[in-house]
Amino acid sequence: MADTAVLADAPADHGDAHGEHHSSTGLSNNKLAMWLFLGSECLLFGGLISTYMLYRGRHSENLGPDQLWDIPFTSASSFVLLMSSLTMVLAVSSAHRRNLRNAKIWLAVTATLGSLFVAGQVYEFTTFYREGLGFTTSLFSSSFYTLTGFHGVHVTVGIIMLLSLVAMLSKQRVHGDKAETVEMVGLYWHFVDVVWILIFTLVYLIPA
Amino acid sequence: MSTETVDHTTEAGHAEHDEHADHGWSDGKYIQLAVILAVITGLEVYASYADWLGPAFIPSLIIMMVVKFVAVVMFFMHLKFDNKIFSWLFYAGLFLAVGVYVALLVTFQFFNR
Amino acid sequence: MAIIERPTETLVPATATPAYVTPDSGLGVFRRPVQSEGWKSWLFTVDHKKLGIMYGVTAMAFFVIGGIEAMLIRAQLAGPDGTILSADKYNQMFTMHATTMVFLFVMPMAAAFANYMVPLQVGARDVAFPRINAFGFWAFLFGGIFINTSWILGGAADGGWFMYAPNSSVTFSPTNGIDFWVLGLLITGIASQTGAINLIVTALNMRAPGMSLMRMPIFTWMILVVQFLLVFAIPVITVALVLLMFQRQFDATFFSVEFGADPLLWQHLFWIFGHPEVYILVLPAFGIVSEVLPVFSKKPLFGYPFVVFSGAAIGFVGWGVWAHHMFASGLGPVSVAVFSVATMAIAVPTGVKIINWTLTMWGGKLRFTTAMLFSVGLIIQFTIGGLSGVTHSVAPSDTQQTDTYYIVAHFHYVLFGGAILGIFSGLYYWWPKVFGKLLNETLGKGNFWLMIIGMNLTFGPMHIIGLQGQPRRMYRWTEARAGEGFFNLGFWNLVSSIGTLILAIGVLLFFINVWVSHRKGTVASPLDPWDARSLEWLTSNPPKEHNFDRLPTVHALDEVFHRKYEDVGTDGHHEYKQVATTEELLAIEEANADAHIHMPSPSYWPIVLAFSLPILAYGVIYNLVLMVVGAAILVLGMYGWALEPSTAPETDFDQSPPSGGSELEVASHG
Amino acid sequence: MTFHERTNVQTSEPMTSVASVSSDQISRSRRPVLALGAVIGAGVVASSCAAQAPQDTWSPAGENAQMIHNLQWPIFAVAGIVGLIVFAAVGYAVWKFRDRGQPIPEQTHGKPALEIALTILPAVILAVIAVPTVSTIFALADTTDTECVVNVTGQQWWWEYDYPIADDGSICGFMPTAGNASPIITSGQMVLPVGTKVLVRGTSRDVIHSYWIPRLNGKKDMVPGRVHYLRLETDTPGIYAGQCTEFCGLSHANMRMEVIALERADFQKWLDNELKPYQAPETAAAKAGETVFIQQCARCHQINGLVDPINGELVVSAPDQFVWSGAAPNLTNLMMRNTFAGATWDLLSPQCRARVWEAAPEEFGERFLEGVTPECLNTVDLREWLRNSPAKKPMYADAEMLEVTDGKTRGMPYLALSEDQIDLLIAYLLERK
Ligand code: HEA
Ligand code: HEA
Ligand code: HEC
Ligand code: CUA
Ligand SMILES: [Cu+2]
Repeated sequence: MADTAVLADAPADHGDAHGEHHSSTGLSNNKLAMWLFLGSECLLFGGLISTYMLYRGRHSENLGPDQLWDIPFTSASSFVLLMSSLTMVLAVSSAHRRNLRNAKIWLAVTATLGSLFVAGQVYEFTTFYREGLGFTTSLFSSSFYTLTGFHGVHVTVGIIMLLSLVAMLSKQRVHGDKAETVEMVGLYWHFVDVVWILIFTLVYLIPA
Repeated sequence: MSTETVDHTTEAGHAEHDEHADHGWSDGKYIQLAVILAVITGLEVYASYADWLGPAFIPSLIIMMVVKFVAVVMFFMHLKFDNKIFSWLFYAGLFLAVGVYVALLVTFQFFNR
Repeated sequence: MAIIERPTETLVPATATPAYVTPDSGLGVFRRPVQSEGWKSWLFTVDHKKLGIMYGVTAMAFFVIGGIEAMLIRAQLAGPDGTILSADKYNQMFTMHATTMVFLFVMPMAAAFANYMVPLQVGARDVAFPRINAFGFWAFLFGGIFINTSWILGGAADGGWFMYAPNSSVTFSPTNGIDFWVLGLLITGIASQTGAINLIVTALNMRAPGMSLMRMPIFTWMILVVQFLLVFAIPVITVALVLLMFQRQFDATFFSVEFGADPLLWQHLFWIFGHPEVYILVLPAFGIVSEVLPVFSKKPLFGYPFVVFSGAAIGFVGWGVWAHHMFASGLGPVSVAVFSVATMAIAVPTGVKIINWTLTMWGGKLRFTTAMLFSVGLIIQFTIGGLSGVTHSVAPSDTQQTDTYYIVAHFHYVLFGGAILGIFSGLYYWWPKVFGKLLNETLGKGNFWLMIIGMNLTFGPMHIIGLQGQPRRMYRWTEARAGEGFFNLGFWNLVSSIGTLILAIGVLLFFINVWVSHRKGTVASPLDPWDARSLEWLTSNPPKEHNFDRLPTVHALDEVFHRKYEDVGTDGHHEYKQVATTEELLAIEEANADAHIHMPSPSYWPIVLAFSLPILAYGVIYNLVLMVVGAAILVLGMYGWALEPSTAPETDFDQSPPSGGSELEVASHG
Repeated sequence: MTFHERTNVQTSEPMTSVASVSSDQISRSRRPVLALGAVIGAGVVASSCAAQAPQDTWSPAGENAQMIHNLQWPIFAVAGIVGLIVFAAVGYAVWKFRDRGQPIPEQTHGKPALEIALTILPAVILAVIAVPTVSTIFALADTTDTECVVNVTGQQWWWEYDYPIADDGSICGFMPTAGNASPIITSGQMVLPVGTKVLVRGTSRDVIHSYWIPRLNGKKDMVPGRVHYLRLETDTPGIYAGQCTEFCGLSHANMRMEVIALERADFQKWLDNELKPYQAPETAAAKAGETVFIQQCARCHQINGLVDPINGELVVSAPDQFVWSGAAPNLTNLMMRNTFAGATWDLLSPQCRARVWEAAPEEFGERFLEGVTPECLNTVDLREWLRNSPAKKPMYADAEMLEVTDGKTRGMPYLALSEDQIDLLIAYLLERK
C-alpha cells in the first residue's frame, strides 16, 4: 500500500495555498473518490482473475479454453471496446471545451459501442452454453463466467450511466460541473476497458 | 458505488477543471493513440497464432498487454497530466493487487506441498 | 437541517438559531426534507455527528448481543460435557459471536468515532460526501439486522468466522445461516467501502487551512490508515463472499473438491482480507490512545512522526503476512518460512507505538481519569497479546498453538485489550464533547477495574488451557483430557467463565454510568474538561451543527494547546503560562464567524437505497419476486439520489465565497 | 487418567522461567499490572504444579515435538522478558510521573536518536529469533529419512488409518510373519513402532480436518483433494492423545485420535494379528450376532473375510452408498482398539482402563495387545452407541438434512435395533480381535 508515500507527498502539493482553495489539495473530491474506487476495483478484479488463473486448467477433456475460444470473434469485440475508449475520451474532451452537443453525441456512441460489446459477450456465452459449458460444469467454467460476467456487469452499469448522463445533460439535470461529471463517467469507463485489456490477454490469448 | 459518479458531480473543485483540460491532448492525438492501441491488439492476436515466438510468446503478450494498459491509464484517463495524488491512489491499489495476487498464485504453483 | 444562510451584512450572533431555507422544488423530482428535529431528523440526516452517534448506539447494541453470545459460550464451557447449548447451537454461537463483535461492533464503533471526530479534528464542517455517509450507516444497520434475522429463520451461520471451505458448502451446512452471513457481510462491506472512501477524501482534502498532513491529529491519521486498509481489503473479501454465494446459490464449483477445487483458495482470499482486518480493528483504538495519553500527560505525543509512520508501516506490512493463519494448512516450507519472518517484522512498527506511548507518559504530569486508565490498560494488555502474537509467528511453535485456546487468548488480548479498551477510553474522553455531559468518574473507575480484572480472568487462563492442548471451537470438553490435579483444565475453564461474569458486570457499569449521567445528575461538562489539545475542542459541547463558526487556521500540531498556553521560559528553560481559556478562544471564533455557511440538506435517498439491499438479499435466499422488488427500490433510490436537487438553487452561484469562506460547497453533496 | 506421568516432564524449566517473569513484574509495576500479574503468576505456578494434561504442548515425547520445544521455550522466555521490561517501564512512569502538582512539563516532541535505537532493538531481537525458526521449519519438512508410511484420512468425525504395503511386501517397514500381506485398515487409534520415523500421508474425504498429536509433533491440516505430510516419531511406548483441530462441523469436538506406540516386537505381533484370517464366531450368540451384523451393519462396515452363510459370498460393504464421506470404520479388529467413535468413548470399562492407560512403558505393549476382553468391555457406552448413535454423538443423520447429501448420512444413523439385537451384536463384536 503506497498510502504512506501519497500522504507524505501531499503537503508539498498544496503548500501555502490554503484559504484561496476550496480544499486542502485543490483537487476535486469526486475525482479523488473515483480514483480511490478504481484502486480498490483493482483488488476486486485481481481476485477474480487469480481465481480464474488458478482454475483455468481444471475442466473436462473437451470443454476447456483451447476448444472453446473463438479468437477472431473475441478480438473483434475487444477492438470495439477499445474504440469505445477513444469515443469516451473525445466526449470528455468536448465537455471540457464546453461543447455539450458533441459530448452528448460521443457519449451516445460510446454507449452504443459498449452495447455492441455486451451483445458480443451474450452471444459468446450462449455459444459456449450450447456447446455444453454450463456455469456449474467445471471449475474453469464457473470461474470464467464469474470473471467475464462481472466485467460484463460493469460494462452494463457503465452503459446505463452513459445513457443517463446523456439524458440528464439534455434535461439540464446535472448539478455542478458538467465537464467533471463526464470525466467521472469517463474514468469508470476507461477502467472497465483497461480490465478487459487484461482479460483479453490473460484469459483468451494465453493458452491454458 | 458506480452510481455515485452520475450524481456526485458536485460543485466542487471546478475552478481547477478548466486547467486540467488544457493538460490533456488534442483530439487528433487521442485518435493516434487509439490507432496505436488497435495495432498492438492486432499484434497480440497475430502473436497468439504465430509459432515462431517460442518461449518469447508469453512474455511478449504480457509486455503488449502492459503497454496497452499503461497507455490507456496514462493518456485516456489523464493520469499523466493530473495531480500525482491520483496516481498514488490508483497505483497503490494496482500494485497491491499485483503483489498480493502474484504471491498467492506463486504459493499455489510452486512451493506447494 | 437545510442551509444556514447568513447575509454578510447583518451579523447574526453565531449562537442564534439559523434560518431554515426550504430547498427549491423546481429543480428535482423530490424536494429534500428539511426537518431538524424529531425522528425524521435522524432518519434523513446527513450530519456526520448525528450519524456518528447512530453508529455508536447501534454498535453498542451489537456489543451487548455479541457479549451475551460470549457469555453463553462461556456458560457452556464452564464445566465438562456442557449441555446448555447443543453442538449445533454452539457452532452458531461462536460464529455469530465473532461476526457480531468484529463486523457489527468494533468496525462500526470505529466508524462512529471516525465519523464524529475526523471532520472536527481536521476543522471541516462535514465529511466530503454526507449523503454517502448516511447511506453507509443505513447499509451497516440493515446488514447487521439482516444477519441476525437468521437466528429466527432456521439458524445462524455455523462455519466459524473464517468460514473455511468446503465446510461452508450447502452439503455441510444445509441451513440458510451461511447465506445470511455471506449476504449480510456483503452489505456491511458496501457500508465500509463507501465510508472509507468518504473519510479518506475528507482527511486528504478537507483539512482546515494550515493543517498540513504532519499537523493532522494522530487519531485522524490512524483512521486514515485504516480507511486505506478497508478500501483495499474489502474488495478481497467481496471476491471471496461472491464466490461462496455463487457456490451456495447457483451451484458454482469454486469449492467443490470433487471438481478438483482447492480449498486453500478460500483461505488465501479470506486471510488476505483477514489480516489487514485485524489492524483495521485495532488501529482506531491506537489512534484514540495516542490522543488520550498526551492530554492526560500534559505532553505532546512523543515521536509523532514515528507513530504516524509506524501506523502506515503496520498498514503496509500487514498485507504481506496473511498466510501466518495457514501455517498448518500445508503451504510448504518455503512459503511458511517467508510468511513467518514477515510476520515477525510487524512487531517492529507495533513496538514503536508501545514505546512512544510509554515515553509520552515519561516525564509528564499524569492525571488518572477513567479515559487515561483505559489507555494505560491498553498498553499493558495489548503488549501481552502482541507478545503471544510473536510466539505464533514462529511457525513451528504455531503448529502446536494454532486452533487452540492459546490463539483465542492471543486475539482476545489484542482485541479486547486493544480495540475494546481503546474504544472505552475514547468513550470516556469524548463523551462530554458529544453529549455535553461528563460521565461519572467513580463509576468509570469501577467500570475500568472490573473490566481489567474480568478480562484477565477470562482470557488469561486461556493461555494455559491452550498450551495444555485444548482446541478451540469445541462445544464441549472432556474430563478425560483435562489433566490431573486441582489446577487442571477444568479449573481454568471455570475461572475463565467466572471472569466473564465480572467482565459483564464491568460493561454493565458503563451502561449504568451513561444512564446516571443522563437521567439523574445532569453534570454539564465544562467546555474543555480535560485541558485538551486538538481541534475538536475548539467548538461548543456538543458541537454546533456547522461545527465551527469560523474555519480554524492551524499553526501547529496540538493547535488548541498552543492557543491556550505560551512558553514563557527563557533560554532552554520551559515554563508554560495559560494565556487563554477555551471559553475565550471560542468567543473569538464566534465573534469572527464565517459569513456563508452552507450545510448539506437532509435526504430521503440514503435510507431508501440502503433499504433495498436487505430486500435484495432476502430475495437471493428466498425468491425472485423479492429480488425484483429490491432491485426496483434500488433503481428508484439511485435515480432519486441522482436527480435530487442540490441543497439550494443557488449552489452554483456561490463558486467563490468571500475569503476565509466556508468549505461547505465542497461538502454539500454526498 | 494419568498416562502422562510416564513421561519426563521437560516443561518445568521453561515454565518456571515465565513464572519468575511475572513475580518480578508484580514487585515493580503498579496497579493495572497487578491484577494481570496475579493471574499470569498464579496461572503459571498452578500449571506447573498441576500434572500435565494429555495434550500438553510442552511435554514433547518424540524427536519432532522436541525440535519444536527447543525452539519455543527460549522464544517464550524472550517474550516474557520483553513484556517484563514494558510493564516495568509503564509501571515506573505511572508511579513516578503522576500529577503531584508539578509544573507543565516541557512540550518535547521526541528524541529521534532514542526513537531509532528503540526501533532497531526489537528488529534485532526478531532477526535473531528468525534464524532458528527458519531452520526448524525446513528440518520438520524433511521427509527423506522416512522408515514407515501410514495413510491417514479424515472424515466427519473420525480418522481412518491405512497401512500400505511397500514394494518389498513390508508394512511400515515390517515383514508380515505369515506372508500374506494385505493393507491394514483401522480407525481411531494409530499403532506405531517406537523409535521409528513415521511419515503420515494425510488427506480428507469431506471437509478440512487437522491431525494433531501434541506430544509428537505440531498439527497438519488434512485437506480434501490434497495430500499433506506429517512426521511422527515416538520415544516411549504408550498412548499419545490428540484431537482434530480444524473446525469440521457438528461433532468437531468429538473427533479425537490416539497414537499407540509399541515396542518393535510388540508392533510385529500387532501387525500379524491384524493380518490373520477371519475368525468365525464361536458362541451361539455371536453366531446370531453375525447374522444381525450382516443384515444391519455390513452395508457400511467392513469386516475382512466375513462370508455370508446364506449365499457363501464374501460380504463387501458399500459405505459410499450410505455415508456421504464414502467410508465407515473398518470393524475387523474392533476389540484391538480401546476407544471408539472418533476415540471419544472407551471400549474398556473404567476398571480395566487404567490397566492399559497407566501401564509402565515396559508392560504397556503386552497389556495393549490383550485387547478388550469380555470382562473389560465398556458395555454402557457401546450399548448406547448401538441404541442411538446420533443421540450420543451429534451427527447429520436425520432425514430432513439428507436432501443435500443425496440421502446419505454424515456419521452413523439411528438403526432402531432391539435390545436383543444389541446383545447379539456385542457378543459378535467381542470376538473381533
Ligand atoms: C487487533 C487484532 C490483532 C492484532 C493487533 C494482532 C497482532 C499480531 N498477531 Fe494476531 N490475530 C488476531 C488479531 C490480532 N493480531 C486474530 C483475531 C487472530 C485469530 C483469527 C482466528 O483464527 O480466528 C490472530 C491470529 C494470529 C496468528 C495465527 C495464529 C494461528 O491461528 O495459528 C498469528 C501468527 O503469526 C498472529 C500474529 C500476530 C502478530 C505477530 C501480531 C503483532 O502485530 C503484534 C505486535 C505487538 C507486539 C510484539 C507487542 C509490543 C511490541 C514491543 C513491546 C516491541 C518489542 C517486541 C519484541 C522484540 C518481540 N496472530
Ligand atoms: C472484537 C472482538 C471480540 C470481542 C470483544 C470478544 C469478546 C469476548 N469473547 Fe470472543 N471471539 C472473537 C472476537 C471477540 N470476542 C473471535 C473473532 C472469536 C473466534 C470465533 C471463531 O472461532 O470463529 C471469538 C471466540 C471466542 C471464544 C472461543 C469459542 C470457541 O472457540 O469455541 C470464547 C470462549 O470463551 C470467547 C469469549 C469471549 C468473551 C467472554 C468475551 C467478552 O469480552 C465479552 C464481554 C461483553 C459482554 C459480557 C457484554 C456486555 C455485558 C452486558 C451488557 C451486561 C449485561 C448482560 C448480561 C449480564 C447478560 N470468544
Ligand atoms: C449407514 C452407515 C452405517 C451403518 C448401517 C452402521 N454404521 Fe456404525 N458407523 C458408521 C459411521 C459413519 C461411523 C463413524 C462415526 C463416527 O465416529 O463419527 C460408525 C462407527 C461405528 C463404530 C465405532 C467404530 C470405531 O472404530 O470407532 C461402531 C462400533 C459401529 N459403528 C458399529 C455399528 C454396528 C454394530 C452397526 C450395525 C448394527 C452399525 N455400526 C451400522 C456408519 C454406519
Ligand atoms: Cu475433524 Cu475437526
Ligand atoms: Cu493475522
